[in-house]
Amino acid sequence: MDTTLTLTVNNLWMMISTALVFFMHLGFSFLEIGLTRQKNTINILFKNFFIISMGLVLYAFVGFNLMYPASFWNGILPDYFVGLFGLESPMGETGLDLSYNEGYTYWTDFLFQGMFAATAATIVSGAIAERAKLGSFFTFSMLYVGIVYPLIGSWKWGGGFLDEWGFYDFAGSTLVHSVGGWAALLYIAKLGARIGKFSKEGKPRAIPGHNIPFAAAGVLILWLGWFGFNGGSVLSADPGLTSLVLTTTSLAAAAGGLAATGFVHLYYKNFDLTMFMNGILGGLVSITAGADQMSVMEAVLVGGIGGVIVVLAVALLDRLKLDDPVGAVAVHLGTGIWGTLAVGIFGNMASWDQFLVQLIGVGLIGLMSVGSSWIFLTVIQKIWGLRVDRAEELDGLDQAEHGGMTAYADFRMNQH
Amino acid sequence: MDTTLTLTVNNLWMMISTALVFFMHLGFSFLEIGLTRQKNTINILFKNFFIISMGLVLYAFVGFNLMYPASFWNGILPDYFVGLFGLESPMGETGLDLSYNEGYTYWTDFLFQGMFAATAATIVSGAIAERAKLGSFFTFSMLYVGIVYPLIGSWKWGGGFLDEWGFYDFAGSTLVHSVGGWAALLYIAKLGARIGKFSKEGKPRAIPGHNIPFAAAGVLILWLGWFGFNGGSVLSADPGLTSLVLTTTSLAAAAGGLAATGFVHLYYKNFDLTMFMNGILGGLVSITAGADQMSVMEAVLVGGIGGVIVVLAVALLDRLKLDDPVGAVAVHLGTGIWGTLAVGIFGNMASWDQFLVQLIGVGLIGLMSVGSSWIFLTVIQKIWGLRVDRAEELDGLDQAEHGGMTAYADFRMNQH
Amino acid sequence: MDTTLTLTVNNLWMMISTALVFFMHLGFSFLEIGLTRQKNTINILFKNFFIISMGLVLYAFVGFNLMYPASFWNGILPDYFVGLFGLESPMGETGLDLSYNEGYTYWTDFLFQGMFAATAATIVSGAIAERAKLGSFFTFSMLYVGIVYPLIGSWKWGGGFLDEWGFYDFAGSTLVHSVGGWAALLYIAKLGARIGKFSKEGKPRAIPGHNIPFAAAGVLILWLGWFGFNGGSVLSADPGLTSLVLTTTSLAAAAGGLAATGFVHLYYKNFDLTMFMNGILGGLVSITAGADQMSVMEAVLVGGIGGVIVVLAVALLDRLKLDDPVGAVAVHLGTGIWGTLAVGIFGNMASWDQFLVQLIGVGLIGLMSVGSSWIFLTVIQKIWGLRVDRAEELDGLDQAEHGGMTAYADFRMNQH
Amino acid sequence: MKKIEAIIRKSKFDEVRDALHDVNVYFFSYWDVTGVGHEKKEHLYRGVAYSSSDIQRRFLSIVVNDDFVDVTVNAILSAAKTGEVGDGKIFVVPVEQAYRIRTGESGGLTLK
Amino acid sequence: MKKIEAIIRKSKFDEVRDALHDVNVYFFSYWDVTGVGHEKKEHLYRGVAYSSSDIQRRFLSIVVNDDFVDVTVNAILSAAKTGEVGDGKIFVVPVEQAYRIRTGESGGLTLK
Amino acid sequence: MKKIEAIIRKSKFDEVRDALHDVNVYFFSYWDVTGVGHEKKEHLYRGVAYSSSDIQRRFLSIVVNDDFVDVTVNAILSAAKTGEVGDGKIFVVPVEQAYRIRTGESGGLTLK
Ligand SMILES: Nc1ncnc2c1ncn2[C@@H]1O[C@H](COP(=O)(O)OP(=O)(O)O)[C@@H](O)[C@H]1O
Ligand SMILES: Nc1ncnc2c1ncn2[C@@H]1O[C@H](COP(=O)(O)OP(=O)(O)O)[C@@H](O)[C@H]1O
Ligand SMILES: Nc1ncnc2c1ncn2[C@@H]1O[C@H](COP(=O)(O)OP(=O)(O)O)[C@@H](O)[C@H]1O
Repeated sequence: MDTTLTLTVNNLWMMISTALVFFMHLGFSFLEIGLTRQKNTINILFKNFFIISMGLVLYAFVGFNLMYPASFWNGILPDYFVGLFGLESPMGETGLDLSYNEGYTYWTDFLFQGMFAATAATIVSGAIAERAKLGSFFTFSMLYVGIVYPLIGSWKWGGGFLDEWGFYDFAGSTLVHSVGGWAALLYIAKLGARIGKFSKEGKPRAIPGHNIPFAAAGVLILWLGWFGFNGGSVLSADPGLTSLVLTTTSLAAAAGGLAATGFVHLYYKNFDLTMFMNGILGGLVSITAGADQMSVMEAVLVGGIGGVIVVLAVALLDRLKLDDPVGAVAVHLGTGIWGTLAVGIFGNMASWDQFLVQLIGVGLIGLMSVGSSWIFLTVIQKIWGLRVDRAEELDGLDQAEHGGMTAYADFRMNQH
Repeated sequence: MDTTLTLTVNNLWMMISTALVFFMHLGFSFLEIGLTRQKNTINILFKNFFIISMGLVLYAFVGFNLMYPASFWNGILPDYFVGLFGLESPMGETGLDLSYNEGYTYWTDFLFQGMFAATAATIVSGAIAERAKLGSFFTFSMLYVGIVYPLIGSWKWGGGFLDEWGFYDFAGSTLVHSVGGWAALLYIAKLGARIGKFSKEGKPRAIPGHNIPFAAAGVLILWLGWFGFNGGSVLSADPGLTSLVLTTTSLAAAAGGLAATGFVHLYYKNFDLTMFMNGILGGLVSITAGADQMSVMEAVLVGGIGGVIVVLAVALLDRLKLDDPVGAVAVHLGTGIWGTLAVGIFGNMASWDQFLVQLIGVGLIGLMSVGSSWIFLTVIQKIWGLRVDRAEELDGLDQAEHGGMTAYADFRMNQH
Repeated sequence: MDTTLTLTVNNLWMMISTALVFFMHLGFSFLEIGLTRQKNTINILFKNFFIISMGLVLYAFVGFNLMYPASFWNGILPDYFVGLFGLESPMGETGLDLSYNEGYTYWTDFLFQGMFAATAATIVSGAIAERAKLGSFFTFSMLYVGIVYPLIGSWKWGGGFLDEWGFYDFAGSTLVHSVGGWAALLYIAKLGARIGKFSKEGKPRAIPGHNIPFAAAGVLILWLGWFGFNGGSVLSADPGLTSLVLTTTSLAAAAGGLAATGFVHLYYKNFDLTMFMNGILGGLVSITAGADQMSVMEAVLVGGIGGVIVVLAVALLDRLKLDDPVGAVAVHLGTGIWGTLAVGIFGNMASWDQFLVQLIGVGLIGLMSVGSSWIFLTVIQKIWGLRVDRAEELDGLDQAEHGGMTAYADFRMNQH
Repeated sequence: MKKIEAIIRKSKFDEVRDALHDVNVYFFSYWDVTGVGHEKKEHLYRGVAYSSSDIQRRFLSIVVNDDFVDVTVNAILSAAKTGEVGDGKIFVVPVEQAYRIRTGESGGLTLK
Repeated sequence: MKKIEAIIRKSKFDEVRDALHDVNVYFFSYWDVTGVGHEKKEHLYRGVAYSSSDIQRRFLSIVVNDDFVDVTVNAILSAAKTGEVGDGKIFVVPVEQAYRIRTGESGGLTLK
Repeated sequence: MKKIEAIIRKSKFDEVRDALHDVNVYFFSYWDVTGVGHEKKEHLYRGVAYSSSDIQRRFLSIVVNDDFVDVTVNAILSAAKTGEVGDGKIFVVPVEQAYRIRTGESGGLTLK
């Protein structure tokens, strides 16, 4: 094979995947503003813009080297963690000979991984919407994306101990989605529910999202983005593997949506679009850990079960009085765990041993995520507090933190 | 040439095209909700989500093998139709050697075709918006996408009798768009017009769409999607052919929009954005049958004529008291037929003989589409009815079928 | 290397880039309608649809050959300008052998360049929104895109005198963005500010945009589009160069947004989303001239400075009583100039000589843009006038020019 | 002069307007309000069911001369009725004076 | 009968509604208005700072029998109060007649 | 006390507000309504032309003391006038009582 051309083609696919993963940030933005109230729209968009921007810069100067270290110190902490930070530029003589493996160049690698890193923080952002202090969240997410995410990533994708043990997580059901999901869970537990989310008797109340078309567009954009998220995680343009991955991904998404809808329909005799949407996302997250290991039928099963899990998880959170406006915990944590375990149950790798390794991986990463989140959040809460004032929350965060900018200046709104 | 690399590159282009065709579903969704009333928004989105999800799953288990059969039984019915259904997985020993021709892998083929299949049903969905019963439509579209679409597809793309006769339909002006358009036409004829669409004297009245920016975004997204729809239909990354196809496609779209606008301007002294939008779509559908056969000038002509046809077709439907809120019949059927015939008039294949074959193809496929639609709809109407109650229609379908979920909870709306 | 395959791969990347640049038109549309008032939404969308459509057709029949002439007459006017117009079709015997260099085919070249051309006109369209006469603007933009843009382009990209002098503008900070920006500046100077933009005492007043989520989506879509705008300007899929360019582009965007936000925060103690958005765009335009010449650190610097420049430029325009609703002049002209000069200050080409050449290029192109705009606008103003009536402006342009079509028929609006 | 304030179902608006036309009432203003009353509507959002007595209604404000009050009220009463809970209310409020801005004239003539 | 028009802060609406329920006022209509008054709000948009006295408020229209006026007014007065400038106003307007569309009946009974 | 209800063109709102300021009327509430009247507007949508007498207007509700009625009405009359059909109407309605929620006080003083 022609190695230059091979590199070119593989790199091309990786760049396209990078672009698609970048585009997921529009998907997340649309989903999050769509499922919340208009009075917090500017605030949510600002968070998303900050995360993608700061996430990339941070990953350039800290995260990337932390996650893909030259070697490990005692097998857990990458030695860069105790060494040098910063993006090295392995430029050749011409300053532009940047390729460093057969699959893609150094730059492609950085950018692809950087887009992933920002994703983890965005997951948190959705769950805490409509009441979290902006500055505190920024501090948290910089610590989390700057340190915890790459550290955990290094355990597996960086060649650390989980990788050696045989833990498998193809594109990050656990390494990206659960890592974000755990932080989201802890954050909303510490924050408390939005005013009005639970009645005095503790019964959950609906706070309908203000723009369902945006939310729906967000879901379709995320689905598209997953073509890159999973497709790019093949790390080459290998025709068989990439196309299998796209097929399992899409079928899992479809199955997740249908299963969630069907399940809800059984209970409520009602076609619930928001559950269809969450079901699709659940299907996508579920298949992410094993997208290259499943057959068509298995993908449909894994995705479909994921869809049902999302519905149950949403109900469970309501019962626990945890308030997650966009269902981020249900989707990313709930089915992130499921998808990772599913690698041990379905597909080519299925075996009891594999299942155990998956379980251990899920557990250890969960511990690390929860532990570090707990420490960060506790400290931040002490210093600045996590939550805005009651009056600010009632007024909407756009008023207090964004100079009264309104998302829809010419529209007459209901406020609640 | 390096065959592995060739496969890789071709397959890569096909996967990108697949992603773009998938993205068209966001375009359709935006277009459809934008041109209808807010009280039916959830319902329309739900339909679109269902179609893409169910369409893919169905195509995996039924449609794909039906459309691309190993052989034909009496030349019309593919023998799988009387044989085995279900997606076979030609996995090699490693379970992952999935390539099966030079252009793309088995999985890419399936996914690309699956996205097309869902498109046909989506076309119907737009035309019947705001009054059709959800369950009845689902039943219809499952039958249509599951059986009729692949059956007709097999006649040409599956190597059936139309293919042998020399019928040409590059990317599906007829096989996809007209097939959807015919069903849409029959469906709206059986459904009847929305309450208020025609005055007591039978004069058409305007029911303005509620979110024109969404509709406009939908059109641009569809145009983008057509890069994949037509570009991918080359079935390889052949540089000359693919880039020619993209050029003719874009120029036809531009010409269609300009022609429709100019034509409307002559009559009404008015710049009508919705007609510009429909003109673009008309240009795109028109060029779809012969995108690889036209020169630049011919593409501009074919597209421009398509744009004018759309305007005329919209007026014609109004006169026939057929109510198509989004112009789906005008766009997909009207210019679908035109584009298919245009292959016999303009471009490399133009000839009297070719024109006749095109005409026969259009006619036979029209017969099959209309016939099967008629049967399905008549039966479904008998069993469940096609249309919601008058009160439900006035209230909006979001109220009755979707638990009163509102698309824009925080906005103050006019209802009509 | 396998030449056919090399062509195929390079061409593939160029086609994808073309699609992404096309998609930028949705980004511009969203940005422009989002930052203006609802009563002019249809008008703005119509302008955008017209520009992309007419731009492509015009570029096919005039612009392309003007910009990339076979040779030059006296080194400034391409000889096609005095010779033949129209898109030649270098079809081979088969009618389809269209490749004409190693990087891409004739058609890809045309389409990629055509999408760029339309961009320049769209920049103008944003600045003049909410008060410009539609017909006059169309006339202006046809002249500008048809003649001025390709003529200036020919000086550098067409191999003209600026190219010979060593002027560098990788993807068009000056050739596309400033060329659009200068015209925008002149146009708004001649048009005057919107009614109500400045108080009687001349103090600027806020006219808030009506749909910030659209504007935010526009920015993210533009960022995505820049993957193609800059990435495609490599003119091949060279793995090192393309991935470096994507990296510098994204980091400059991120840095621009963060810098603009930080800078505004210092003054107003406020998180201003619209400035974050403009900062991102400023970062993107800044890096466009030297995206292939910068290291990571330099990209962050160039982008960050660009972000600050945007904020200052917006304030400066307000002081000069120039009214640019979407910040097009600040973004495209302000940072377009900065980015072009930055090639002489940062990166591989940095040198005093280079800086001077850049300065000369910026100056000459500025002169040409301003001069030709001035002539066109003066003549058009004489014949038709540039601005709508006061009553039409107060009513909104959708009423007067688009038959009273409203963008959001079902929503209750505030008008102002 | 009296002001007639009618709160009706949105879906009945077209019929009410036609009925008003039939009795020569061509001028009025209306806007959408939320009505709190007997009627309840069931909703479901992400698995949480809730019922709400906040229903979208249309509010008509019609100023008429005294001799038109009964005919206007009756027109609305019959056109807006479905017989189901939630049909709405009509209130009659005294008005002391009316002006037409275009001409500056005042009194009952301005209502024609 | 009297019509009580109350202009309150949106953020106080839930409390006001609960207070009205507590005094057995279950029926009313409301909509959102812009209030111009003492209160001012600071805004910033693309570097231009401006203050506006246009504040979003909620307008409640409640028709009650005469003996309910005081209790209704007092319920609103206490529930809508924050003590800050901008709490809003209550106006009492005479109403001459009321009709229930569903039944056609008129008079004070229709307000129950 | 009187309530002045003015229905004006939206495009005249800024002028009316300024005119009210000039006569020391600083407090009022407004919202957007649809006006049905003499004026008609032509529309075109996807090839279907239609004319509508439903025009967007702005509704101002201003409660003033009796001695302010004339000056307020006159201010609106002159500022809102274009002379074209569709300039709108002003109605004067009696008000029996007014309360300021912030302080609980009632009577004419609350309108200052
Ligand atoms: N006392 C009132 N004051 C103001 N609006 C009222 C009053 N009573 C009823 N309404 C309005 O009338 C609507 C219909 O009233 P409802 O009690 O639901 O039905 P019905 O009149 O058939 O008993 C309510 O939603 C509300 O908007
Ligand atoms: N005379 C009036 N007529 C109509 N509405 C009024 C009047 N005075 C006040 N309002 C309404 O009450 C709101 C609160 O009034 P404001 O003067 O801001 O506070 P406060 O009542 O505490 O002095 C205003 O925004 C306006 O909507
Ligand atoms: N009797 C009325 N009751 C309520 N609103 C009215 C009445 N008459 C007119 N209006 C309002 O005034 C607006 C202007 O009235 P119109 O008849 O169009 O013009 P003009 O007052 O110049 O004759 C109408 O659109 C409507 O909102």
